[in-house]
Amino acid sequence: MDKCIACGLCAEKCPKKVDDEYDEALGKRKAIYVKYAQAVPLKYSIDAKNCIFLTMGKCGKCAEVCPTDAINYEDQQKEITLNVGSVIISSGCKPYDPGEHDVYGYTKSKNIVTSLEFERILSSAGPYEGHLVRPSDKKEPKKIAWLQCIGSRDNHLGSNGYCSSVCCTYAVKEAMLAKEHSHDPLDTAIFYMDIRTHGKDYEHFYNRGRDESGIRFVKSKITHIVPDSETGLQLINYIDETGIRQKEAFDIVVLSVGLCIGEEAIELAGKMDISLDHYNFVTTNSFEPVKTSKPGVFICGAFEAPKDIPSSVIESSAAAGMAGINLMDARWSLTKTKEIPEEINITGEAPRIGVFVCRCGTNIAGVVDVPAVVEMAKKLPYVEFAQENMFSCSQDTQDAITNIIKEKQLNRVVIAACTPKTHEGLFQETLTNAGINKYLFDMANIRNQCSWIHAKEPEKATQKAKDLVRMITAKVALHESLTEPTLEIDQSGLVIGGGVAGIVAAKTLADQGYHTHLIEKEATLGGQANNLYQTWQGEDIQTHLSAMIKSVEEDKLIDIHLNTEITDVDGFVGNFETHISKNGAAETLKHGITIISTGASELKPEMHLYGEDDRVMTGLELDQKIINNDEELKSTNTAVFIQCVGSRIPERPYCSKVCCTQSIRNALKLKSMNPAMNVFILYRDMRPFGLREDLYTQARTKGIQFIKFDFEKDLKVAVNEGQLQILFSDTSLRRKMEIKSDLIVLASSIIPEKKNKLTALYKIAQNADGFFMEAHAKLKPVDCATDGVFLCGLAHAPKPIDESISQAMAAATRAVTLLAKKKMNMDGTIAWVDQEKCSSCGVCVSICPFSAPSFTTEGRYEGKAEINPVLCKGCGLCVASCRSGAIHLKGFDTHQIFAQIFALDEIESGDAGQTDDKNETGKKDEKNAATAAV
Amino acid sequence: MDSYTTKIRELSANLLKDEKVDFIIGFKQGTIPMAASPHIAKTSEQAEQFIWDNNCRINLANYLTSRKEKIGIIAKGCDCRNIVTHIIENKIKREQLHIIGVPCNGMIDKIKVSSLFDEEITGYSETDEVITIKTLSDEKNINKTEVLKSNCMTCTHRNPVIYDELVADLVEEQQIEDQFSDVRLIEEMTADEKWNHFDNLLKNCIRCYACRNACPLCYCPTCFVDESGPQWVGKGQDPTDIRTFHYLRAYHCAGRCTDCGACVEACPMDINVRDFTRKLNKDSLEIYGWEAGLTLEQRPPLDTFTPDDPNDFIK
Amino acid sequence: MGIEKERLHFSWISSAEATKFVDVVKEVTQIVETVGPNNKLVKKISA
Amino acid sequence: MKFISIDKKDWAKGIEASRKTYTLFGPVKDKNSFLIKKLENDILPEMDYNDCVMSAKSVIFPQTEKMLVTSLDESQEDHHIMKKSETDTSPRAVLGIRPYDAKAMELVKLNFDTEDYRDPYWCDAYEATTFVGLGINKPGPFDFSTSTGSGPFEEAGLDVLLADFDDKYLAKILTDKGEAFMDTCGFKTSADETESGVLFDVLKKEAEKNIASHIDTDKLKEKILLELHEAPFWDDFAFSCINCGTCTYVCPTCWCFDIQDETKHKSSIRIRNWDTCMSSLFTRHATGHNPRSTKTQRVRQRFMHKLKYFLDKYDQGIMCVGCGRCVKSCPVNIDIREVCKMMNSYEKQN
Repeated sequence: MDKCIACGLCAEKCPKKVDDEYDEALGKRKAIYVKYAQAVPLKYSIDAKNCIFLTMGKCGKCAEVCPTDAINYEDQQKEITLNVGSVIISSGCKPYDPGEHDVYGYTKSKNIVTSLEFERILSSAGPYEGHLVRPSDKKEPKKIAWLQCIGSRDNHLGSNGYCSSVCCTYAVKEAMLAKEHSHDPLDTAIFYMDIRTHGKDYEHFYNRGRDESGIRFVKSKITHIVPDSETGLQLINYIDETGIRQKEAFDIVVLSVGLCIGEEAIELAGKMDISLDHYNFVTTNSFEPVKTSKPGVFICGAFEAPKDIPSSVIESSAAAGMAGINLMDARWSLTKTKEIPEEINITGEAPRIGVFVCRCGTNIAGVVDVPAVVEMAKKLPYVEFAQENMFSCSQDTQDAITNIIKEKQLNRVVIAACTPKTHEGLFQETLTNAGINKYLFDMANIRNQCSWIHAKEPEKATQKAKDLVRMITAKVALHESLTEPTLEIDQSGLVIGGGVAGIVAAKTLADQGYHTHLIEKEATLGGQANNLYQTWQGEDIQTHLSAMIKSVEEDKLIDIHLNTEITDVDGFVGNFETHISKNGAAETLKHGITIISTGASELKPEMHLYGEDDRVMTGLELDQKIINNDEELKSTNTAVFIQCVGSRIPERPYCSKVCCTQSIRNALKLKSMNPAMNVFILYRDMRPFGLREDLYTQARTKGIQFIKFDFEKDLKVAVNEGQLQILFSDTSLRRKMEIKSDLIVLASSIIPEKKNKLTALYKIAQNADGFFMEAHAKLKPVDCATDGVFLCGLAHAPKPIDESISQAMAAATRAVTLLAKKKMNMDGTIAWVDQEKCSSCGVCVSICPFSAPSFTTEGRYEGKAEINPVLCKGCGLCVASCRSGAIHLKGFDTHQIFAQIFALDEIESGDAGQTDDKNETGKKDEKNAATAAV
Repeated sequence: MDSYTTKIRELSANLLKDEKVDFIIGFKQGTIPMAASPHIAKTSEQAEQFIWDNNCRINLANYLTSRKEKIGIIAKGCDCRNIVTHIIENKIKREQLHIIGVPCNGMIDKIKVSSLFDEEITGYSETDEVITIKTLSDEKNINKTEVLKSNCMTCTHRNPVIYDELVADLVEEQQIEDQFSDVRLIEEMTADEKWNHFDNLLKNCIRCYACRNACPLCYCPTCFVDESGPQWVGKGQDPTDIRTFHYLRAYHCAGRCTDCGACVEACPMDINVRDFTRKLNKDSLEIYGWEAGLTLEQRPPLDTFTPDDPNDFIK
Repeated sequence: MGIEKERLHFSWISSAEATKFVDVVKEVTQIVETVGPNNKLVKKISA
Repeated sequence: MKFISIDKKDWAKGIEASRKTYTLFGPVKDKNSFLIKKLENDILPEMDYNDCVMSAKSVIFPQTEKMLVTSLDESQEDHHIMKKSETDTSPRAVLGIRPYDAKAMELVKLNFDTEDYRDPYWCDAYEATTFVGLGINKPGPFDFSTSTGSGPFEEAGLDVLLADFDDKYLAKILTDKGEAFMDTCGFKTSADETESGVLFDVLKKEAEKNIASHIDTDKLKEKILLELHEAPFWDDFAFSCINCGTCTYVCPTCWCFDIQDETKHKSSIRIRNWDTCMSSLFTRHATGHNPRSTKTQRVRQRFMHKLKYFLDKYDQGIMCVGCGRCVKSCPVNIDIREVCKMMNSYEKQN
């Protein structure tokens, strides 16, 4: 495997074609292959079952063509033993296979595909190169249908009773993408039971899909599908919301398949001796959401329960953190410090540039004439060396480049290859290894920008590649060695908000050995959890909460500040100074990181007679009554829960996520108190997502009445002769209904604090709903855009207690990754002020989003601007806005950019010999000096 | 205007006597007709040279840049607006200043006046509303309002916006119906017409940079036209370079220009440099509701970013 | 300043909006092509 | 001395005739003022003008002048070799030039044409030019030329001096060049020498009498340079100066220039532009050091150069011809007459 350079020759010559499982068998691959283009490590492997040599004993074509002798037919599976202190299982799930018990005609028509197959159809790297066509005849479809809950919320043979949680949102996404991919207007319809877009911002997405993209949503029951092989259409037979049979034909039917647990995972759980539930998901409790039944073994991702990417990423951080607590004493004990050669001082040296042009196998060289680019590069000014590489990023090439740099005494390097986004760091390390500053380097992206997008115009692609290389070489010649500012990280944390999330975050930090401040504005810890009765799994919240509070109170590493407000914040990642007012007294806390867990509250509705009639209450108020064992509840004859009070409305267009489950759980509780009680739940879509579906099923069997009311028509609560009555329209009966009730519970929405002052203090953003924004919804779900600030709990989005807890653990863990470094290197490409030119106008100070510029307070340049290198993100706003031209961005200075532009302007001529161009550069200097008096 | 002069001398002498300021900046009588020269008085005797008349056109805020002393300044409406801008842009501190505000009735345009005569002007005198001009062979009375500087004609901030003392009661501000009719004329031109308009406007420019140097906003230690690394603009008389200078200078003044007219006043070649800045002033007012130098509380709109900045121009 | 307004275009395009980027570039190029080459503010140096 | 009488009715015809041989320059009205410009076909000089913002110096010494050209195109044999730019040295004539402007040219010549060095650009242009001056009958209020060694009918530097007698010009032919120009124009009517001499004299005396503005320069020569240099009044003069350099651009005797290279694609040119000692860039060294970094230093330099250094070095009087342009153009009314007065009367206080 070390020898393989992924040149692709083996696959090119391999005579055996096999269905490509990565393309869901829609396309073909060879018997020697990489699973997908972005595979890490990028190495070819032999599919033993299909290899002609391994099955028949002859062929060996791949070994013949392999230039590095990397083919080893004798390779065998090996057993490796590792001694570890913790184990994290993240083995995930697999998609439901609709072919096994084929009720939807999946195996009968090519045009009935699973949602994963449809993803491949849409992908530009997929079997149809991103052209949206029907698999049967490659014609562009006019109509596509999605069928939801395939294999989920279904107790039939082979299906699963739970909700897979992710399919509604992905179906909306696929429908939107399909519309964008389609040349002609495309009709899309999603056939569903309930639309469950309960994740953060998912409801907005659903609204956009429906209102802006025009996706049709059809609440229905599918009876059967009839494919027509002649037309390629499939006729969907279904019963609509009102119980009427309908038929509609579609070009493609996408089965929104659910998530399920594979045999291998079950086997693994058996070996690990961890307990699974009746669906084979790993059993966890709500207060320790990543802990399995076996100590030291942690779980994250969809093997714990069906979940989306953000939740999985959050859980993975949480699991890593929990595993880390056990291993705290061993921190840094297995790390090896890399030996870095001393940096060569290149000051005063003329540029000696090395240009390495990558073929990327056939990825670049298949389109771009790489040798021609190399030839052109050789003639550029200051270029001492230029060559092509098969794969510039492979380890052996890295080593080779290191040697060339040393041998040729290169002091600048250009790599013309792929995107710096993924590979810049790697190549910079190569420079470091060769003993030169890593900023003496730049990349030309001749893959994405040339061979990919101009795949059909090789000449133009080559010309553009030459232009890019010439430009970047002109720029690199002007690069300078940069130093990275180092920042000491204060080894303590601040957690703002003492609710469940805050408590868990503080405890996690302390358990990892860090001194932590926990701030709460109220007089007691616990937040909203003080009002909650039970989790959906039936665990008693008050018991757990008091244990948690006690654990932080007793923790010597945690300082709890009650009745405390934040007045001001100075500093930045690693060195925050937060000024607080504690019972009115001022105090300043120093800390390296900040976790924001300020929570949210329950909406006090101004409708449905709330506040006017005692019999109308919110969900939390009912919880409180249950906690208090209120006797009156038992004597209630009829109770009605009204869902989505204040949520999913134009003013507050998000879903509050927890209320459906909470209402079902409390309905069941009421029913258990008084089995004769009539309990109704009036809803828009029931959203007991994931395994919570069981609770929903249970509630229905217990006789709780679920009625979908028409949201577009009014729902009214009134008092008639002392009796509460609810008037609404039933969507399936299409009638006006009236329920007389003794108790009305409003599933009121979760509301964040809009215009939270922490937004300005820590420079973090709130979304339109008032929830704090994470740096990236999927990749960085607990980080804020501001370094060193993390998020968890309801302040981030509505979520149940188990998710709050895992997010709190994740936030603390992400914070620990920073704290554990003790110091950090900041990027060297930052702004600096030429104070001779600074006019002190202050535009930079006012425009910087990170407060990096300020005025020098003493010395020769008093009053001139200076930039704190640690705060600067190198965004360039100050550079662009400085009228005096006093601010420069290291690595992107004006003359560097100009050099690039002028290089673009130069029309390539083979005779642009280097010596003469050097003269030209020399003359420019002369020109600058020519401003002499006469 | 004599009463203004008397009052200015009196206030200045007192300030200097009481050592409230290190010196005072004002105007003294020029050596030629229709000229007033910026004057610095360090003693109460020197303060006796202060005058005020219809020729105090130069913007005195220009003399405050990066001063460290405690300064008294005689300032009309536009000067005060530039003092505000100076304070915002850290060119001077409010505490350093004692502002003697002059409610202004507009200044006269010396070129407008001289264009009324075939001969050179040899004498000038004024009363409140009328100016008297002498040439070698002629003498004429002219109504002041007929020869006002064009920026004074559309000025709506004649009174000082910031001051410590006033030399007279505030004057009534002009009600201008159409402040930007000149700009609109240019806006209505086709691209080629505009090009020709500016071509014609700049044909005599000698790049002395008097417009820049007279402008209180142009205080950069190194102006972009003087920069040699990189050299943004060629230094010769190439029309492209001349245009580049004027356009860039105007953009540097966007949202900051008070239309004081110092640039036009300083231009030896009679170029209406305001044609460049006026359009940006109009846009600032129409897009951001902003006129420069009226408040110490806020930076000019183009210096900052707020999420509710208008962005209709972005498609 | 006499530069044709067709030569200037502002758009918000997020780094995720590749399709929009392509559309905008196409549209702008098309418009600029109709206006033809810009000779204004182009300095000429002849030896 | 030869005099020629020109009937104004024949003026236009004569000028037209000269175009065959000469490129013509002269005063042209532009908006509210007059400028010396190249007279395109059919354009006649506006002889009846009372002021002219810019002097005629740009006819000989353009604000931007191409000196050397270079090709960077390596397919050319002579690439990267700097060559003198082709310059136009065909005959030209400046019509209606102020006598003091021509006098100024003579002063400037001291700089461009010395025993050691000869500036070919300036000298070739100067030699190709015929200066046809027009005596100033009614000097303006800013004119103080009589006290600078010049005057409204000064002849130095001119080839022809015209005097305006309402319906005719009387031309005093001062050089062969001047005579040749008159010939080309077809102005051949000789006037009586003695009579014309008297007429000239009367006009000249009348004009000189009308000059109201004077400066005294008598003591400048004897002043000790360093004492003047250290005089306290410089700060006061410099206070209001905004360093625009207008005075140097309008001045007929300011000759400083700056050399620049400009490159685009495969062409490179070396040009020189007027420069001004009022700019701090003027003396800034490549190191960043600037010997004249303050405004006072620069203002002092300009006046000391004009009124003291030049006087001491060449003994040809001061480097000012009294045109008064700088007085009129200065945006802040810094008046060279005042400065001269201070310098001439300065006594060091002990």
